[in-house]
Amino acid sequence: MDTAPSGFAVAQVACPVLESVAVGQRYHRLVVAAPGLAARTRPGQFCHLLCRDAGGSGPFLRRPMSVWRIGADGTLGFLLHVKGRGTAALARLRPGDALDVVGPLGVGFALPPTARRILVLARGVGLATLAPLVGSGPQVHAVLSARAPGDLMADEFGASSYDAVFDSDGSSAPAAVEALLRRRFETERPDAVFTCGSNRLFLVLQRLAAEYGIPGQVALEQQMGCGLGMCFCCVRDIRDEAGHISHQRVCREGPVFDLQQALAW
Amino acid sequence: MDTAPSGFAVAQVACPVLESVAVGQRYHRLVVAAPGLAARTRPGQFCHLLCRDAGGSGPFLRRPMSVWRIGADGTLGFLLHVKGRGTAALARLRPGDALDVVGPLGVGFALPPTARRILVLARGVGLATLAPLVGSGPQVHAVLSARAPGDLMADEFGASSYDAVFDSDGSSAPAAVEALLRRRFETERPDAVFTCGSNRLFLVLQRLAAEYGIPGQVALEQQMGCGLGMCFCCVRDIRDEAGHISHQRVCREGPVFDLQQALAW
Amino acid sequence: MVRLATRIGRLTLANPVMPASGTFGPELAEVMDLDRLGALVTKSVTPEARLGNALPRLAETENGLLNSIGIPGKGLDAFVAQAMPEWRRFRAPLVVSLSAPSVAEFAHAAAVLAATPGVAAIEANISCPNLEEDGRAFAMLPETAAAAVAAVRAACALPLWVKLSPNTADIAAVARACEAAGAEALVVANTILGLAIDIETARPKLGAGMGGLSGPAFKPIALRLVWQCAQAVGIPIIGVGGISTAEDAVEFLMAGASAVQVGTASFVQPTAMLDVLDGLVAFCTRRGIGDVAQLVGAALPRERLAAE
Amino acid sequence: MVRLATRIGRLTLANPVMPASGTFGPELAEVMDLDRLGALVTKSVTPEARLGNALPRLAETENGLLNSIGIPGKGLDAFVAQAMPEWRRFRAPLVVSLSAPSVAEFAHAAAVLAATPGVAAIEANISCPNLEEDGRAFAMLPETAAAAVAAVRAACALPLWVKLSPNTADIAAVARACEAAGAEALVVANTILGLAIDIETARPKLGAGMGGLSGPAFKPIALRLVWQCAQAVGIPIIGVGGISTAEDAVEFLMAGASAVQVGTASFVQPTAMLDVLDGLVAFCTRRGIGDVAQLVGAALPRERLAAE
Ligand SMILES: Cc1cc2nc3c(=O)[nH]c(=O)nc-3n(C[C@H](O)[C@H](O)[C@H](O)COP(=O)(O)OP(=O)(O)OC[C@H]3O[C@@H](n4cnc5c(N)ncnc54)[C@H](O)[C@@H]3O)c2cc1C
Ligand SMILES: Cc1cc2nc3c(=O)[nH]c(=O)nc-3n(C[C@H](O)[C@H](O)[C@H](O)COP(=O)(O)OP(=O)(O)OC[C@H]3O[C@@H](n4cnc5c(N)ncnc54)[C@H](O)[C@@H]3O)c2cc1C
Ligand SMILES: Cc1cc2nc3c(=O)[nH]c(=O)nc-3n(C[C@H](O)[C@H](O)[C@H](O)COP(=O)(O)O)c2cc1C
Ligand SMILES: Cc1cc2nc3c(=O)[nH]c(=O)nc-3n(C[C@H](O)[C@H](O)[C@H](O)COP(=O)(O)O)c2cc1C
Ligand code: FES
Ligand code: FES
Repeated sequence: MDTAPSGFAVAQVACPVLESVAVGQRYHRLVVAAPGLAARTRPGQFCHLLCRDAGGSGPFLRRPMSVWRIGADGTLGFLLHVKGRGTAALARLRPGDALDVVGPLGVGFALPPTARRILVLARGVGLATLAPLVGSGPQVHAVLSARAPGDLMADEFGASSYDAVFDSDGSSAPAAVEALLRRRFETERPDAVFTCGSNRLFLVLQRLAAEYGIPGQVALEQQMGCGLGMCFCCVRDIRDEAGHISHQRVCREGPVFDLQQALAW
Repeated sequence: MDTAPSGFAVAQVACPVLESVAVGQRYHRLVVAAPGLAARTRPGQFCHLLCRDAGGSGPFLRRPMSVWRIGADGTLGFLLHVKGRGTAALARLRPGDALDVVGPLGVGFALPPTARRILVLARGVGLATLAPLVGSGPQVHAVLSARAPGDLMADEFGASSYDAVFDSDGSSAPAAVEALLRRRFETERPDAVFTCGSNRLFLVLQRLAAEYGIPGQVALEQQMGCGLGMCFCCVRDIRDEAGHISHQRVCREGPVFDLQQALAW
Repeated sequence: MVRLATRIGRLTLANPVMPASGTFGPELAEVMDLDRLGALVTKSVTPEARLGNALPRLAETENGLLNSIGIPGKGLDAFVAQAMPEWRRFRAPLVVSLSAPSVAEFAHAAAVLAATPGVAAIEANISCPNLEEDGRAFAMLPETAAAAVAAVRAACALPLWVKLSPNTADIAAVARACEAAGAEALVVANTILGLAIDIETARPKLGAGMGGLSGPAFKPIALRLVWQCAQAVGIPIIGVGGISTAEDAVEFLMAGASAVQVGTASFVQPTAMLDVLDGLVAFCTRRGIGDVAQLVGAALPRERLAAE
Repeated sequence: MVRLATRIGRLTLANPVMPASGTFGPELAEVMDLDRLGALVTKSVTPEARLGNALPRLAETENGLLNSIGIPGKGLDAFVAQAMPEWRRFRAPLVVSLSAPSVAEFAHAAAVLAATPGVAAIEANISCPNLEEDGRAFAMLPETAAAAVAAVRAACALPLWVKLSPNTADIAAVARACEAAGAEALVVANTILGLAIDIETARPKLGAGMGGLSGPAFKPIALRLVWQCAQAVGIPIIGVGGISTAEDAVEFLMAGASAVQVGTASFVQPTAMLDVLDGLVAFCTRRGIGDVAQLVGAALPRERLAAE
């Protein structure tokens, strides 16, 4: 456990697993004890996880995972979509096993200091990245998009005020979400908007936020090697204020970028 | 479990581990359920074991291991010196885990049909290879050599009649063992002799058996790749009747060789 | 039903899965049905009897294996007299891997094999040291590779496969030279040179010092070599290097191999070749692929495919 | 007390452990104390700004990593103006890895670095494509390697290390050519070309197609290259390829390397370099070795040692 202050901003810590539970059909919840890390982690940051089960099996590289819960009790939570070899190894961890965590990493969300009301638009497990905004100060309204009601994970998100949209009934189609967002922007205009998890929804939100003049941010994903800014594997196209497009590292300049500066992926 | 007859002399079988117990400081006992294999295995044969613990960790290649127990109840036993990465992985197996076994392999002991009394000379875990001779027909007298009394494993060997010699009191020195063997050859001359586990004791026995005209065999060890005779990694120098020395495969022509034909290693 | 028959030059194999030379023998018939294989490939045969290299001959690395066996064997005449009768028990075409220390000996040995009933093809293992060139492997340079291949070609009319080495700067050039010299197929590739040291004794782990790396660790390199050769020549390629699952085999087919050989994997899973074959059928079935040949070269750059 | 100081040509390093180019940056100072390293090695700098290769740029293999990053960067002038001030914060000697598409550009860039305060040595990364030679890497042939090295040597007086490529037929010949052309040390080796294919899409897993293999899977090959170079040249060798533990580093030292670089391992264990360093001290202590230099070349064939 990382109780000793190391003097370094980023630590590699073997964290005892406290909870490891399947969520629905495709997701998994991991909670570990990591007091030092938890104290330093800000919403939107991520950790780089060594995906080795108790027997040491797992892929070669680490996997980036947003911090989904930053517990006041010194715990860190991750919510994962069990997708490939790495996340499958994570899902095999059991309470008492150790999870090797490097973090906290990247640049988290920046709430405008005056923001009293924010809107978050999350697709699927993208809500894990946005969840720490709940309780960070402003009042949060969420629009949660999922394949079907069984995949929603509204409890995992934790906001009391949300709209849910689904592929199964067509309500998650970009046009439908646009209509929904317009209604909210007209009636309860947020001071800032945040999104994660869907390129299509990002594009809708980017356009509407520009139209309404609402500042916003998006959390991007990209395959990572080092997670520390050294390998240039994780770049995305980002447009600066002058309109110049350059590669920015998701692990270092991101994962959170200005909503208008990020490009579709 | 390999209950179905495959039609092939050698099978690869995932065998449930029944027993996995440390023996003293450096040894380990593994018993697995393998009815088909057990029925086909002869004393002196070996199996090629995939050394992966329950989490899948272990070295790349299999490891050869003599069959130490051939249970009438369809079990196979292995007795191992926990030495390196492979044997350490085997020692981590727990009852209920599966052990992937390829066998039975190699040429086992050939007892002269008229043998009524045999002598076996074993050093250390070499007794595992010789143990199935106990109960194979003739009366067995053993000379067991070990570092110290705590390493002897006389129970694991199972013969009621034995002499024990130790490094700790000097009784295992070649000259002392030679004297002991001479006494037995004079008083209770065996019809055949067998040895495994020590080059020095092999040389003593080879010389004495030649002198007394007693036939014998030695079980050799050598690093293995395939265990099946295909890779020529496991060769040892063997002299044929005509005195011509050639490489023979321990996995195929052996592991048991004629005592006089084998060369020191 | 998935069509598995595979053409390698003049030979049609029942399926594209076969053993890699030196990792296979008739002994495997004790574990599985060898008649299910697309071909059988012998351990390399040399003109003269050889003892092989100093022991130890194998060392494990991370997910790989170093070997310096050194082609021990009783020599060509003993092979023809003693081993061939045993090989003739099996149904699949027999490919004899041939290795020799000089161009002339390659030619002579090829002529002997041409006169031996039951040999379906020669696989010229030109990764061995060329004693006329300071012990460098024939396969290291296009010229020396071509010389060995041309000699075998001239000496016999059997289907001729040539096994290339990764220990070269430009595999495509070697591949083209072999094609031009008469190779009907390329086997890509032999092991790549590696080393492991026992730090307690400060000696190489292999008796011979360096050895050839094979197994999963080697796979990305072998796959790249196949991909480069497939873009360089028109003759079929047989992919080999680290294949232990059907997925591995599909990668090699997609990289341009028409068939695959399985080597080291058989040491760990004796039935690996059948697992690969069964898995290949399952993959094609799942993906609605009716003929395994459809996979061949599927991942090659489009330009190449368009040009064909 | 174990003596760790290591001479590499004109430079004396506090210890023999440093990062491998392209797998390291000042960012690592957030995780560990960079002043404990024997040297710092920058990502390769190119004369011109470059975007780098198509994504994805990494693919995992069995115990290895394929990369096709493509040396993205802002170019030499920006490096001198923006990156150098940041590097000067650290105590260990700074080795700037330099890559260029032609001999002339190698020379020009070397002259610029010679005029830049704070550069302790140049590591010429000659594994990059030579645009004057059809895109083949300089390091593929002795002649082209020597031309690049000689140009850098003539253009600047800085200590000059040269990083070799495994993608050559005869590393010893390349090593000798570089030594003759003025290299003061050889860094052995860069990644070896590999490929991985996504069998669901039938496309290479890397955006650029092929990539360089690094990590534990590559270790036996890199170790062999070091061993071959150590027997070919008299200048010091810096071993790199798959080192992730102190035991790995000891193998490289025993194979003839005077120092080691750690690359991919830092992705998995950010403090890998310090773990290697601490482990090296522990190994020497346990074995009663007072100077890490005693390990260097300990496993080389005796003839070689006797001749020295
Ligand atoms: C900053 C950041 C935060 C993330 N947070 C979460 C989260 O909270 N919950 C969650 O479920 N997932 C999250 N992801 C995605 C998660 O990293 C991938 O799903 C995971 O790496 C897949 O690994 P795998 O081995 O299971 O899958 P595989 O598909 O086998 O992975 C193969 C390779 O692709 C990479 N990869 C695959 N999908 C992604 C992806 N979406 N993003 C980046 N790399 C990918 C893997 O890292 C690996 O290198 C996040 C990604 C980033 C970059
Ligand atoms: C036919 C045969 C029967 C055997 N029966 C037994 C037995 O009943 N009980 C027992 O404890 N041991 C037995 N051994 C020895 C056993 O195979 C080795 O101790 C074991 O392979 C060590 O593996 P490791 O990974 O633990 O050790 P490591 O030392 O890490 O192994 C490194 C390499 O050396 C090989 N190796 C190391 N020691 C030996 C050895 N003595 N013989 C052959 N290869 C070796 C390993 O297989 C491996 O390839 C037998 C060996 C043979 C050939
Ligand atoms: C133990 C061993 C012996 C080998 N002997 C030969 C040989 O005699 N002739 C040959 O052409 N290749 C030989 N090879 C190379 C293999 O045929 C094959 O090219 C290589 O091992 C890569 O395939 P793999 O990774 O599937 O093993 C040998 C390989 C091993 C591991
Ligand atoms: C992501 C990545 C980027 C690299 N970039 C460079 C580079 O810019 N210049 C260079 O000389 N080598 C580069 N290399 C090669 C490494 O420096 C090193 O030679 C190689 O990775 C083998 O060492 P390793 O197995 O310890 O990683 C790179 C390697 C990786 C994995
Ligand atoms: S993951 Fe290495 S730079 Fe971002
Ligand atoms: S272990 Fe392969 S021939 Fe004996």
